[in-house]
Amino acid sequence: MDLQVLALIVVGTVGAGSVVAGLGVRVLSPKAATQLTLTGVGIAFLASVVLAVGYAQNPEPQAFTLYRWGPGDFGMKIGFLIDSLSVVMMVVVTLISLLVHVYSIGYMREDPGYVRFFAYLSLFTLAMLLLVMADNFLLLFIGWEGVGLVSYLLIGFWYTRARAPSAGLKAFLVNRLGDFGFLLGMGALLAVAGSLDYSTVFAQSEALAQQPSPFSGLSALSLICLLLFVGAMGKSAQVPLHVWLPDSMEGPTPISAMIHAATMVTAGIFMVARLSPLFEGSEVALNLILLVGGVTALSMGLLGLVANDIKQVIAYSTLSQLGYMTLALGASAYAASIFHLFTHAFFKALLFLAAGSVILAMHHGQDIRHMGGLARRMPITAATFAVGSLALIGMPGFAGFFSKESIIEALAHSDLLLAKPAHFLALAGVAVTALYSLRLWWYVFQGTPRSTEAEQARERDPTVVLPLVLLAMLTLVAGFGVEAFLYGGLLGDALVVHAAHDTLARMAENWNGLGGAILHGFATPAVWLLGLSLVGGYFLYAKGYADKLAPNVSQLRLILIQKYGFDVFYENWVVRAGRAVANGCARIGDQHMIDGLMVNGTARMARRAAATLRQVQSGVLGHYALAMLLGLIAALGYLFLRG
Amino acid sequence: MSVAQEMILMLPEIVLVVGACFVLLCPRFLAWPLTMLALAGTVGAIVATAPEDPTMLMTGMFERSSEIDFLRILVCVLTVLILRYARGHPVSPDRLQSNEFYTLAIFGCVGMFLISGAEHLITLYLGLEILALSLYPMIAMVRDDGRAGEVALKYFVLGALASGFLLYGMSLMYAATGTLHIGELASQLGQLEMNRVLLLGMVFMLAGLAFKLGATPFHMWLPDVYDGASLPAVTYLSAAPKIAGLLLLLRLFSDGLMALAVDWTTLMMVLAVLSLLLGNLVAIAQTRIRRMLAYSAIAHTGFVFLALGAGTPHGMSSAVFYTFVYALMAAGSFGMLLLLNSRVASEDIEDFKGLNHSHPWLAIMVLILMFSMAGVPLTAGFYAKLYVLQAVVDAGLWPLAVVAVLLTVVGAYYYLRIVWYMYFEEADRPAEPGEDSAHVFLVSANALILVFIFAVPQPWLEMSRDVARVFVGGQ
Amino acid sequence: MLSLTHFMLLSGALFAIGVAGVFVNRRHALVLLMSLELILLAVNTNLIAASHYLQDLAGQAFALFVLTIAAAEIAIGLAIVVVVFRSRETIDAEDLSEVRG
Amino acid sequence: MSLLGLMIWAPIAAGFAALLLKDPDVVRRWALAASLFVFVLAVVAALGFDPAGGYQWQYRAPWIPAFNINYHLGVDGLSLPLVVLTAFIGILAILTGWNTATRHIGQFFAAFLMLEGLLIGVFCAMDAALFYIFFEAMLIPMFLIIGVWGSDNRVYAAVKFFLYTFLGSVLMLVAFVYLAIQSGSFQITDWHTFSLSSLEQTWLFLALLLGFAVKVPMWPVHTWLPDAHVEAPAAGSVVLAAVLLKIGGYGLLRFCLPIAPDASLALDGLVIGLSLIAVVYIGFTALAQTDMKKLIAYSSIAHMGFVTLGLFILYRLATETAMLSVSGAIMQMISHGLVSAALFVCVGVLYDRRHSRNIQDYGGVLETMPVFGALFVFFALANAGLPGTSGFVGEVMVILATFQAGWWLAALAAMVVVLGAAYSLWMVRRVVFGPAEHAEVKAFQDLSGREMLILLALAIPVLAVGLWPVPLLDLIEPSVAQLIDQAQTFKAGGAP
Repeated sequence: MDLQVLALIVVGTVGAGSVVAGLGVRVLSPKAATQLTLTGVGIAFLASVVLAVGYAQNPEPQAFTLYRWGPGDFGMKIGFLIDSLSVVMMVVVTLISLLVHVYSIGYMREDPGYVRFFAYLSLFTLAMLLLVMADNFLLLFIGWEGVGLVSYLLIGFWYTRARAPSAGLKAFLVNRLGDFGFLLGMGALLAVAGSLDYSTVFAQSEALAQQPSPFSGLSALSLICLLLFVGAMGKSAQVPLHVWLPDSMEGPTPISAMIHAATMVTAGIFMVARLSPLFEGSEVALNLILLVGGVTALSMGLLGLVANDIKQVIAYSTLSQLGYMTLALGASAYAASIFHLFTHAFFKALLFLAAGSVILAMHHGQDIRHMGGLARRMPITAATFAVGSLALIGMPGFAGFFSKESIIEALAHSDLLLAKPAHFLALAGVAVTALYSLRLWWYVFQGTPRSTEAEQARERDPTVVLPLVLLAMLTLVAGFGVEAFLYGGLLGDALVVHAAHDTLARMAENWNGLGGAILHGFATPAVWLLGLSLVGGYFLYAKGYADKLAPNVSQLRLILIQKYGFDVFYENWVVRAGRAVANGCARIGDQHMIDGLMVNGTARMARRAAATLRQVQSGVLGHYALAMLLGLIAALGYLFLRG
Repeated sequence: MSVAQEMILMLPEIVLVVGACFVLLCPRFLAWPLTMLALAGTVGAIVATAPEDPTMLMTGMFERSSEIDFLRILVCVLTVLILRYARGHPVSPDRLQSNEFYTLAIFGCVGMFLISGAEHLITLYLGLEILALSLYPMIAMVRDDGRAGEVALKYFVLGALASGFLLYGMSLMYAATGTLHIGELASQLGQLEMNRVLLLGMVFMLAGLAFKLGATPFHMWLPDVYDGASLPAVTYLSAAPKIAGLLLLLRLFSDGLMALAVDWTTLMMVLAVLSLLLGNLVAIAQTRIRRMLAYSAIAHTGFVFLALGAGTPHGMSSAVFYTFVYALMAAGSFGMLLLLNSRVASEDIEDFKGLNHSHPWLAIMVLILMFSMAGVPLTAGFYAKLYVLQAVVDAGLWPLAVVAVLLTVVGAYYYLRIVWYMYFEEADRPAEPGEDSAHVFLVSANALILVFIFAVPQPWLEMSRDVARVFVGGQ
Repeated sequence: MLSLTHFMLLSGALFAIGVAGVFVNRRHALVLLMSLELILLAVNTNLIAASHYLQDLAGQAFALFVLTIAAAEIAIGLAIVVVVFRSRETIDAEDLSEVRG
Repeated sequence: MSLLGLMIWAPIAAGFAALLLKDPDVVRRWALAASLFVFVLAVVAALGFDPAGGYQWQYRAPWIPAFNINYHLGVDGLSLPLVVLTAFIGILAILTGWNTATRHIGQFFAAFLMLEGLLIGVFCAMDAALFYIFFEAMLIPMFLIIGVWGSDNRVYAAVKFFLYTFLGSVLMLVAFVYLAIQSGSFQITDWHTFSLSSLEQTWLFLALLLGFAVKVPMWPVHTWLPDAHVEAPAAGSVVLAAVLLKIGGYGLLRFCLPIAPDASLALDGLVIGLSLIAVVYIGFTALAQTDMKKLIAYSSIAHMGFVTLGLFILYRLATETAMLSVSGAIMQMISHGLVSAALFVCVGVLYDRRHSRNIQDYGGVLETMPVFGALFVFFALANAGLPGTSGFVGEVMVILATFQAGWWLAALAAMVVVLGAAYSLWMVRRVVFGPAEHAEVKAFQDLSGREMLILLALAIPVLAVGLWPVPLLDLIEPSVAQLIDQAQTFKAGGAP
C-alpha cells in the first residue's frame, strides 16, 4: 500500500475518532465512546507499524501536500513528511496512546466526564501526529499549539476543583511564552529564507549561517535556532519554563503518563532533532542547549529528593530525563536523544501508570509518606515499578542504561565549548537519579505500611494491570534497539550531523555489540557512580539516616523544597508585575489620562466656557449697545490700520 | 415701460398691501380667511406676472426678476405656514381677538418683497424699515408679565441704532460715489480708488445688516427676543426675515460693493467665526428650548456669513441654499414647539423627555429636524453644510472650513441632547402636544420635506444658483 | 466757504453724539429715543449736504423718506415705552434686565 | 435597481415597515425574514463574483450633478467579504436581540434593519460623498440602539460614541470636499489616480487617518469603544464589534493608502507605532478589566491593532511579504468580526441569566451550562489565536510578515500570543471553570435553541476559515495586489 495513503489513514482514523467523540460527548455512552476511540487509535497504530515496515524496505523520505493553507509560495500548507524520524515517532505516539486508552478504561470508569476524556485523548493523539508528521513549520506550529491546547483541557479536566483549571491555565500560558519565541523564529525564517517548508529551509542552512542577524555576533541561523529553542524549552519544560510541569500533575494520571511524560514534553526534543540541519550550523545554539539541558537534568533531579507526592517525584524525574535528552541534542547526538526519548517513553509511562495503580489502590492518596510495604500487597505493580525504576537509573542491561550511557559518552566525545561541564552535570545527575528512585521505591514498596489505606491496598481489575505488564516487557526489550538507532543509521536520512560534531560516529568505532556495551559500561565512571549512590541511598533511606541528616542540611533542603524560588519568582514578578502594569495602563492610562483629561476634559472645558460666555448676555440694553459699538470700532480699526 | 405695465409687474406688492388693509378693517372672524386669501392672491399674482428677464421698474428703483420669485413665493408660503402653526397657541391672534397680528405679518411680507426687488438704496431702506416696524409691535404684542415689552424695547432701540448705522453708511456712500442706485454704485466703485469714506460707509452698512441677521457681536438682541416675545411672534421672526436679511446682504454687497470685496469678505469671515463660536458654545449651557434655538440661529447665521465670506458666486449660491434650508428647519422647529406648547407651556428642554414613548411619530419628526440642524446626512442640513464647505474650500480657505466644522461638532451636542431626552429618558410628566391634526400634518410635512430635499437636491441647488446669478456683478 | 467735508464732519459729530447718547445714558428710555432721533438727524444733514454739493436731488428725496420713517419709528418706540411702563412701572433701562442668560 | 442597491434599500424599507407592525411576533419574524433575504442576496453577489474582475455588480446613476456626486455602487475583493459578513451578522444580531426589547419592539428591529442596510451601503459606495453619507447616517441607528436599549449608563456612552465618530468623520468630510474640488469629482477611483503634492497628501492623510482611526479604533481615540460596548444591548455589541470596527479598517485601505501614498509612506511609522501600542498597552489594559464586555472590547482594540499594523507595514516589506501582511490584515478583520461577535453573544447569554457583566458574579458556569461552557471556551481560544480557528490566520500572517520589517516590531506584535491568551483564558478560568459558588449560577439552564443556533452559526465559519483559509484568500488576493501597487505608485516622488 502506498505510504502516503497509510499516513493519511493514521491521521484520518485518529481525527475521525476525536471529532465524533467530541461532538457526541453528550450523546455517546461510555462504552460506545471507548470502542470508537480505541478502534481509531488501534487502526492508527497498526497503520503506523505497517508504514514503518514499508518504509524500512525502501527508506527514501517522501513529502506530500494535502492542501495549501496560506497565501503565496511561503510553504504554508498542510503537508506530511514521511521519513525515519517521523515514522519512529508515529509508532511511539500511537503505541503509547493505545496503551493509555486501554489503561484509562479502568482508571476513569466511574468519572462522569468519561466520554469527554476519551475525546480529548484522541484529539491529543491527532495533534501530536500532526506535529510529528509535518513537512513545514506552519503545520508543526499548528500541531504544537494543538498539543498545548489539549494539555490545557486535560490538566483542567476536573474543572470543578479550584486548582486544576489554574494549573491548566499556567501550563497554557508558559507554553505560550515558548510559542512566542517559536513564532518569532518562524518570522525570522520567513524573512530570511523566504519560506516555511522544511526542504527549502534546510537547503539554505549554510547560506543562513553566513547571513548577519540584527544582533552583532549572532548569525541569522543562530538567531533562528535560539528562538526556535525557546519554543522547545517551553514545550519540553526546560529550566526557566519548567514551572508548569509539576502543576500539571493536577490532571488525571493517565494524562500525566501520556502527555507529561511520553509524548507532549518530547515534542521540543523532536523539534530540535527534526531541525538538526539548522541547529548543526550554529555552535552558539548547541552550546546553549548543552547548558540548559545540563542545568535541567541536575537541578530537577535534586528536587525529586524532597518531593513527597508520588506523581511529583516522577514528574521531576521526567524533567531530569528531558534534561538528558536536551544534553544529547547539544552534543549533536540526535539519534541518541531520540533513542532515549523512545526508551524513556516506555519506562516513564510504566512508572506513571504503576503510580496510578498505587493511587487507585490508595483511594486517590498520593503522599508517599502514607504508603510503604506495598510490594507484598501489589506484587505485579511492584515488579513492573521495579523494572521501570531500574531502566530509569540506567542499570546495565536495562533500556535506560543503553540510552542514558550513550548520551553521557556522547558528551565525553563532544568537543564543544561547554561539553566538559555538561558531562560533569550528567554524571552528577546519574547519582541523583539513583538516589530519588531508590527513595521512591523504598518509601512506597518497602518498609511497613504507614496508613490504613496502605494496609488494605489491593490491585484491582486487569485493564489497569495489563498495560503495566505490557509496558514492562516493552521496557526490557526497548534497550536492544540501541545499535539500530545509534549506529545502524535507522534515523540516518532524517538527521543531518556535521562531521566536526559527529560524536556518535566516534563512539561507533569502539562499539562491539550489546554484551560488549554492558561490559564496557562497567568500566565507565557512570556505572561506578550508580553503584555508589545505590549503596548510599540504601543507607540513607532503608536505614533511616536521611531523617537523622535532615536537620543539619535543612538550609539545602529548604531551597529544594522552595523549588529554587521559581514559583515565588513567577508569582511575585511575572504575575503580580503583569497585573500591576495592567492596572496602571487601565486606571492611569485609560480612565485618567485619555478619558479623564482628553475626552471628558474637553467636554468640561466647553461647558465652563459656555457658562462664562452666557454671563456676557447680561440683559442690560447698554451692554448690548456697547457690544455693537465695540464690534464696529474693531472693524474700523482693522480696516484703517491695514491701510 | 408704461405705467400700466409697471403696475402689472408690481401686482404682487399691490395685492399684499390691499389685503393687509382689508384684514385690518374686517371683523375678527373674517381675519384668518382674508389673510389666507391675500397671501394666496399674492402667490397667484407672482406666478401670473412673472417676466422673462429681469426688468427695471420705477425708474430703476425696483427690479422684478423671475429668479427671485421663488424666494418671494417661499416667503408667502412660510408666512402661511407660520400663521397656521400659531393658530392653536394660547397667545395666538385668534385667542387675543386681534387681527393686528395678521396685518403686521402681511406688512412684514410687503417689506420683504420690497427688499427682494430693491435696486435702489431708498427702496432697500424702505423695505427694511417696513419689515422692522412691523416686527417691533408684533414682539411687543401684550403678554402677561411684561417680558415682551422689555424685550421689544431692547429690540427697538438696538434695531433703530442698527438702521442708524445703515443709514449713515448709505449717506457716506452717497457722498462718496454720488449715486444711490446700486447698479451705478457698483460701476462708480469700479473707477474710484479706495478712500476712507468708502471704507467707513461699507463698515457701517455691514454693521447695520449684521444686526438684522444676528451675527456676533451684533447678536445680543436675538436670544432675549427669542426668549421674551410670544411664541407666534418668534416663529415669524425666526424664518422669513432671515431670507430677507440674506437678500439684503447679497443686493448690497455682492451686487453693489463687489469692488470692495477684499475688505468685506475678511470682515464677514470674522463675523462668521465669532458667530459659530458663540452660537454653538453658549447653546450648550441653555436649559430653555427657545434660547437654545436662538443661539442655534446665531450659529447658522455664522455659517451663512462663512459662505458669503468666500466672496465667490459659488459662495453666494451656497448661502442662498443654506438660508433656504435653514428657514424650513426653523419654521419646522418652532412649529413643533408651538404644537407641543398648545396645551402645556413647555419651555424647558426637559419637557421633550419621553416623547418617543408618548408620541413616536412626533419624536421621529423632531429627530429629523434636529439631525438636519446638526448637519447629519439623510437630511437637507447635510447638503447645506456640504455646499458651504465646498464654497469655502474652493476659495482656498480650508483652515476656516476645519474650524467651522469642528464647531459644528460642538454644536451637535445640544441637538443630540434633544434626541437623547426624547428617546432615552423617561418623562416625569407626559407631554401632551395639541390634537390639531392639520397642525401635525403640516409640521410633519415641514420635517419630511427636509428628507425629500436630501433625496432630490438637484432642483433646489439649481434654484439657489439662479438666485445668486441675479446678484453677481451689479447688472 | 463751507465745503462738503465740513458738513460731513458736522454730521459725523452729530452721529457720534447720538450713538454716545445711546450707550452712555442707560437709564432713561426717553433719552434713548431722543439720541436715536439725533442719529437720524445726523444722517439727514449728511444726505442733504451731499445732495447739494452733488447737484443731485435723490439725496433730498432720501432725506424725506428718512424723516417719515423716523416719525413712524418713534411712534412705535414711544408705544413700546408705554407698554413697558404699564407692566414694569419703570422705564429705566438698567433694571429692565430680567430676560438674560 | 441593482443587486447592491437592493441589498441596501431592502432592509431600510423593511425597517420602516417594521415600525408600522404592532404585534411583536410578526415584527420579529418580519425582521428575520428581511435579514435572511439580504443574506441570500449577499451570497448571490459572492457567488457571481470573479476575484480578478476588480469592481463588480456596479450600478451608477447621476444623483446630484451640482456637486458632481453620483449614486455609484460597486464591490471588489476587499469590500465583498465585508458585505457578506455584514449580511451574515445582521441575521445573528436580530436573533440575539430576539427578546431584548420589552417596549417599542418595532423600533428595535427597525433600527437594526436600517443599520444593516446603511452598513452595506458604506461598503458598496464607490462615490466618496455616498460613502460619507452612509458612514454618518449609520451613526443614527447605532446611537438609538445604544441609547434606548442599553443598560444603566447608556446615555453617556451613546453621546460619547456619536460625538467621537462625528468629530473624526467631520474632518474627513473637509478632506473629501478638498479632494472633490481639486479633482472635480467624488469618484474614489478617480482619486486613486489623481496626483497630489506631498504637502496636500500629508494634510489629507492626517484628516482621513483621524476619521478612520476613531472607527478602528486606534490607540489614543479608542476610549469610546469600551463604554459603547458595555452599555449597548447584546445585539448592538454584536453589530458594533463585528462590522462597525471594520469600517475603520476598510476606510484606511480604500482611502488613506491609495490616495495619499507618499504621506502613507512618510507617516507609516506613526501608524505602526500606534498599532503596536494598541496591541501591547491595550493588551495589558484588557488584563485589568473586571467587566466581561469591557475586557472583550479592549481585546477587540488589540486585535484591530493588527489590522492597522498589517496594512501600514507594507512599505517596509518586499512585495511578496507585503501581500502576506495586507491579506493577513483583511483576514484578521473578518475573523475578528466573527470571534468578537460570538464572545459578545456569549456574554449576552450570561447577562440574560444573571443581569451582570462582572466576572466576580460568575464562576463554574460549566457545571450547569456545559454546552455553553464548551462554546465559550472555544471562542475564547479563537480570540487567543488558537491555530485551527480563524483568530490564528490573520495574526500569524501579520506577525510573520512584520519580522522582515524589524525584529523588535515582530517581537512587540507577537506579544499578542501571550497577552491574548492571558486575558482571554483568565476570563474563561474565572467565569467557566472552577467550582460554582454563586447560587444563581447553580440555577442557570443551558443554551436555548435560539442561542445555540447563533453560536453554532458563528462557530462553523470560525473553524472553516481557521482550517482552510485559502478560498477566502483567493477571493481577496487580486484586490490586495492592486491595493499594494496603488499604495506604492507614489504621486509626489515619495520613493523610500
